[in-house]
Amino acid sequence: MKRKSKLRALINLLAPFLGLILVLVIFSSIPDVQSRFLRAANLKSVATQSVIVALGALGMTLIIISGGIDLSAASNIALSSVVTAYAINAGLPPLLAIVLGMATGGLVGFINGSLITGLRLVPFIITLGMMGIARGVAKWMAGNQKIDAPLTWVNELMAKSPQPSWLLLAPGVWLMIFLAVATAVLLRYTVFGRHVFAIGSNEATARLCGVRTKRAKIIIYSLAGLFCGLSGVMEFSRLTVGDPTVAVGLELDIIAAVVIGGGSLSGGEGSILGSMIGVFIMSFLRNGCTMMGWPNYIQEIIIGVIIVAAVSLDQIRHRRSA
Amino acid sequence: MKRKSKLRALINLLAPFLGLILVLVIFSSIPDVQSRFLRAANLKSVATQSVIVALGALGMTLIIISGGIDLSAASNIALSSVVTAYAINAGLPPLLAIVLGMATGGLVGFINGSLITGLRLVPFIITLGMMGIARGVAKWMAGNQKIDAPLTWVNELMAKSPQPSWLLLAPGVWLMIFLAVATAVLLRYTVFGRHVFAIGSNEATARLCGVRTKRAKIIIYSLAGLFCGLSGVMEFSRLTVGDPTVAVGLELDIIAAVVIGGGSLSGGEGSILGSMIGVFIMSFLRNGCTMMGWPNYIQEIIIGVIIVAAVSLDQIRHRRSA
Amino acid sequence: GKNKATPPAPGEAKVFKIAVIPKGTTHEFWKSIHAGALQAAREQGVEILWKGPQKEDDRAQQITVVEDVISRGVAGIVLAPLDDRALCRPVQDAMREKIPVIIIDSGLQGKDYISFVATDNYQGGVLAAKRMGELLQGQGRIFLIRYQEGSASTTERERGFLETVQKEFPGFRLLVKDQYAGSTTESAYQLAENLIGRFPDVEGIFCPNESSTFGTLRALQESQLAGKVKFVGFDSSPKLVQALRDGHLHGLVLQNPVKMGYLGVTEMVQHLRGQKIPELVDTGVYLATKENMDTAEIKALLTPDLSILD
Amino acid sequence: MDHNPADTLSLEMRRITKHFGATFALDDVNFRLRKGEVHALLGENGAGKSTLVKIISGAVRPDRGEMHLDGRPYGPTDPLEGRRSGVSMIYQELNLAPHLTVEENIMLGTEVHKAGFLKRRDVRKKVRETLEFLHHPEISLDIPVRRLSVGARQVVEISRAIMDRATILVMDEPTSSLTQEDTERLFQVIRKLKDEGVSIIYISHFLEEVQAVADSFTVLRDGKNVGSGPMAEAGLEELIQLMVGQKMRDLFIRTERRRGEALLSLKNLKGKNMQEPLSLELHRGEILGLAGLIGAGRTETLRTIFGLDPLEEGSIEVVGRPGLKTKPWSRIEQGMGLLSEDRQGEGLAISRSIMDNVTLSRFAPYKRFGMLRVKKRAQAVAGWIDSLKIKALSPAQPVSSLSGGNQQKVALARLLHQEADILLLDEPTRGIDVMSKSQIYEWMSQLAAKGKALLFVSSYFPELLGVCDTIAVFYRGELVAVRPAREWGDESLMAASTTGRA
Ligand SMILES: Nc1ncnc2c1ncn2[C@@H]1O[C@H](COP(=O)(O)OP(=O)(O)OP(=O)(O)O)[C@@H](O)[C@H]1O
Ligand SMILES: Nc1ncnc2c1ncn2[C@@H]1O[C@H](COP(=O)(O)OP(=O)(O)OP(=O)(O)O)[C@@H](O)[C@H]1O
Ligand SMILES: [Mg+2]
Ligand SMILES: [Mg+2]
Repeated sequence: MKRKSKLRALINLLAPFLGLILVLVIFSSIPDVQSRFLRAANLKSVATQSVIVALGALGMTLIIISGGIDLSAASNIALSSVVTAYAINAGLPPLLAIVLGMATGGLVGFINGSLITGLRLVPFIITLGMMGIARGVAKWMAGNQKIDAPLTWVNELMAKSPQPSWLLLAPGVWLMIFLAVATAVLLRYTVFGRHVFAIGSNEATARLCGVRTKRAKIIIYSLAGLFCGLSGVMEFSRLTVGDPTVAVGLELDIIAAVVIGGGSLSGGEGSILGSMIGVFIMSFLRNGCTMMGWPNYIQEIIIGVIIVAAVSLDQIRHRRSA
Repeated sequence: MKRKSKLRALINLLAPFLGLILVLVIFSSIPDVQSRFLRAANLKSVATQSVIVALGALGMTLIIISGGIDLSAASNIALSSVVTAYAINAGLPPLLAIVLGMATGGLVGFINGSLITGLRLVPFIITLGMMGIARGVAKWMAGNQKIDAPLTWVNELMAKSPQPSWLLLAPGVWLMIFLAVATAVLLRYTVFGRHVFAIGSNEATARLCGVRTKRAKIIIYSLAGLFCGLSGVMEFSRLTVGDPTVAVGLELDIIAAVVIGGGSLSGGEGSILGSMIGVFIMSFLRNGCTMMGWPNYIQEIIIGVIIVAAVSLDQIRHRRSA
Repeated sequence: GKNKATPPAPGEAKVFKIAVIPKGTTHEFWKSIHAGALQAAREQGVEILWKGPQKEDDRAQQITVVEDVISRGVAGIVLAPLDDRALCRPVQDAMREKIPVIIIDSGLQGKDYISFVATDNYQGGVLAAKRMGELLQGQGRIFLIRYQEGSASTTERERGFLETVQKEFPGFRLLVKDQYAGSTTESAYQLAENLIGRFPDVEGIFCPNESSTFGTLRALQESQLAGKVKFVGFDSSPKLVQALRDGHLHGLVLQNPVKMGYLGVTEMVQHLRGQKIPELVDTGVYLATKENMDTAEIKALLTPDLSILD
Repeated sequence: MDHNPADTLSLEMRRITKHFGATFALDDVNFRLRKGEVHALLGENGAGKSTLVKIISGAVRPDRGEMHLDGRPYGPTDPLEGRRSGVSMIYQELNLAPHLTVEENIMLGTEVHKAGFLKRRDVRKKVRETLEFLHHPEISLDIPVRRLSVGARQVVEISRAIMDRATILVMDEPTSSLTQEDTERLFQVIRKLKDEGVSIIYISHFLEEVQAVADSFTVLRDGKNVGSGPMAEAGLEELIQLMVGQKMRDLFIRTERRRGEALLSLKNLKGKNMQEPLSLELHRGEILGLAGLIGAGRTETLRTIFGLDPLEEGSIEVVGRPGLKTKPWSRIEQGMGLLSEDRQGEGLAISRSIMDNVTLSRFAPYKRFGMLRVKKRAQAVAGWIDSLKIKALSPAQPVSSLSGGNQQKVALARLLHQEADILLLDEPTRGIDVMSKSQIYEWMSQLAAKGKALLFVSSYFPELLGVCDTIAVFYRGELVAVRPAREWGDESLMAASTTGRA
């Protein structure tokens, strides 16, 4: 009896990871890449590659749980990376440049939130508009080019082999982990987090129960904007240039990660753990396919199939447990 | 009294066009392009440019009203255009090639619908998967290249100056108009149309009232797939080659057109007229901005701003009348 | 990665695996590079791993591909960098892992690679400008339709074109020089259509790559202006060759992608076998016109033999 | 006014006006609430009761008029302000976040926290105590509210309101899904709160309830205050006269009918959510009532019959009409129809028009060559609006803009329009005013006389006793007794449904 329940506890613990495990198992069992796929060096590089989408997904999770959507996330990342590069290029101290980059992201998010609550338009429209605006401003600032900024310690944030080597992972990865935990705590253990769920589940109810829905939404979008800003900083750190055309279409990857991780576009559902798993499912899929050297079209097909499979698996489990 | 009510009737009639009128007025009043913007030749070319998105938007309107979403629309267009080119290249009669292209689109839609109802997964995930799969298959079929097909009458479908010149507009434009009217009638004056709205408004209610929701959804996605297929044929007609990389990201334009036109992503709301207006708002915006010779980044910013403005305007009107 | 520490001695039976990383995989240009690389691989008895970023022209994803290829372990990397700066670090990483890198097509800052095999893109733009000057006798209203923001090789071509026009042909009036066609044929088509609607009296157009050239060509054909407007494009595809023959295109600046791919791999193998290789190879730019298109040299560039890929 | 001048006013509303488009929901209404009283707000469906109380809570802002709370001017701009000022409210359309758990819903907006971090331990204890106090300890704190039955949801909503420690507690039809037993409990709570000095506004269409619990009343008719006074002095007749402007007729009108052959036969039926298998027969010309407490399993039985829940064992036979599948569409083809107890969640597509909702389950009369005859449909629906006295501007009005009772009437109209032979009615009179109720009973009776079969679930025993031919009692998921209605009485029904012994 006891052993059985322990086993069940283990299964329950692993359950959300099912899709991810599926992907890992597939690639670890292909003889061709087996030996290299699960190596520390590869895991490190997948982790680093995931930081940008993961940071975006943290904010997007908040937004999607609250019943919204942010199409401007990718443009915001590009804009923030350009601002950071611009600032460093202008000779500002790197730390200030980072702050400016994040602030830009936060500002875009704040504007999103204010317009959504102020004009009472659906988030889809506002952030669609902002998607063009932020991208346009980024290109403008950068003069339609990329900005080559001198190398500083900012570029070390996403170095696969971090400088003090005891760090093991790039500082950006640690930051991502820290922020993921912090956001998860925010969502689960604070009043604000609970309000985010309530707004997404039934906004009218939240309002009638005295939740300040407008304020909460502005905070949600601003927070998400800050995350995008940080993601932009990381993008700059990785690219070493400020590129206004970077991350085109990345908003879909970010949203997909959240949805794969159980977020519902109609609000009220989602989790940080899930979204992070979603991010890593996609990263490992791409990584594995590249390692296999499969042509891109095969890769696209396989990723499509596995996304559906992974989420189906998760769904079946959910239905079982319900 | 009477005159007043006539005026009001006129206003009511024009009301849905407010956003579009705003865009037209803006560009027609800029001295620089004024004279050319509203010319027949320009209107013709805007109409032709809009066909591809418009056809996609017809199907997307059905899907969005029913509470779904189709991220695979653009990939489906690319795949269908490749299939058409492939068939013509293989020496099949053009008509058969068109049928094959449309059938491909319909098949993709059918698979979408069947998986959504069969696996009971959210449309976002299924069509996200299908987005990759269809794109991958298109590239595969085309061998990672454009397929050069010999010129046939299919390429006349999207000719800006159509062959029997009394046609005035390209046959594709007429087809678009005809299908838009047909779909609007389908939505408004048939039982199926009422079911689409009911499913989107409250699926549980629809089921309770004897609507065969699964079957209806499969039909909806298949129809939308057929529209994408036709859109792919038009894309081929326009480009004269089958290009597997065409229309990347177009799904967002299509969805945006529907949402700008009043479609609600949570289902139950939307109209064909609205979606078509959404399509033309975007086309005229792009057309006008290019004519002005503004740099692209300014265009992006302005388009973003006007999308928000146009929809706000519409929203205010709605709130007034409510 | 300690396994590939020293290059094996020449003549050793070991089969190298060499990664060739293009900027994208779905254009004729990259297929030609692929064909050249494959040709070289056959001749040299090595294997190649052909892998581009999943999204065409996405530099962040190209970095990812380089990193993944390093993780996988290969003997060498032949890379067409999407960015002369952003790809520096992954290339450094590769060199640190003792994986040599050869850069093809577009430049890379720094000196962390062993050789650079490319077209002089600026020169390509110059060639186009000169052709335009010749076609219009240095007088007239022209468009420069740009490709995409931030694309280095096309920016160079645009710069070459622009500077030559300004320096040598003061009689030209540039009606448009800041409009970007975007990455797809369709977007180029729409842009060109709208521009022609605005300036129907245009006399000459230059486009800096295949997709923008083809999109613009379609717009010209649709507006019944093909052949009337002097049109110079860049790179080749069957439809463009046809247009050249029909007189719809008046010049096509060509690179030699097959050679680029071929040399990239050949040099890599030579390096791995311990031979010395040149640091810089210019594969040349050529101008194809209706008149010279049937000469053997130009014909081979216009319609490269890709049968090896099948 | 003839009230005791010594009583202090808790809330005073003066000349309140509110209109929605062309509808005047409230027209120059005055309303006074004294401290520590239970004040009943009465009126027909659509009279403006909910609108009035929503103005008090801050959910709706009046066009005109002023309010004083404890003598101070009061004009909440949002519900938060109302709640902060001590006004707490149970909304008619249950006001819960479906994804949140019971505990989270109850504490929503008043979370106890330290520096923003939730402090859950003490809170959980208090929440559990409140549920126990309402005699519903079985409701788990940790399941999402969407998994609860409608009755249980109402209990959750009541818990939230009484935990609030408000000075004014507004209850908009709190008992519409409650059983007599639970209603009694609620009255105990109300009396206790009253003793603590809380003023309570109580809206209900159950006039006996109102007479039992309220101290005074106000009647609204068509958005106007048509009378107020102490409850003790008002008779039932008088209240109804005020509400509808005419004399009350008999509540239960029975039409002569004869029980015919069996039409629906359930053998050892057990659905996915049901606990015990059951067998039952429903005859032509019969109204079969199902009585029981919250969660007794009546709703699940209906859902299983109709194919909304999967059938696990046993059989469902519609005599003479074999069905293709156990799916709702197939049941409808067999001549069955269901009215859901959850009108917002399942019964109605509330964003669609009245017209769409009414005709959704039967389009046949309006089809010609595959096209809908729009005019004919609108006319037909206008007819239904008239005969059910639905307060609406036009058939094209969205259902979401109707008052709760009128929404329920739309749901009912849909089922009547469907012309089903077997009607499965789950709490069909929820939120419907007295006059309309009697009209509905009359219809049910007529339908039965025409040879249709009705399965009537209700938690309101008088209507079961007044309308049904046979009554079956459920107790904890089990069918415990089926007897002709005349063999049941109020007490025996209550005893059977609370103890399971009959
Ligand atoms: N949001 C709205 N939009 C339009 N009309 C509305 C809206 N809310 C209420 N109404 C109208 O106002 C009137 C009063 O509605 P209210 O909900 O106050 O009635 P009620 O007395 O509570 O009725 P019931 O007993 O049915 O609950 C109704 O005619 C209703 O249609
Ligand atoms: N979807 C559901 N998931 C889980 N439990 C449910 C669900 N629906 C109802 N229940 C539970 O099943 C039990 C039976 O509920 P049911 O709705 O059949 O009772 P009922 O007799 O109709 O009472 P009432 O509707 O008045 O609450 C209840 O305890 C309820 O909480
Ligand atoms: Mg009400
Ligand atoms: Mg029930």
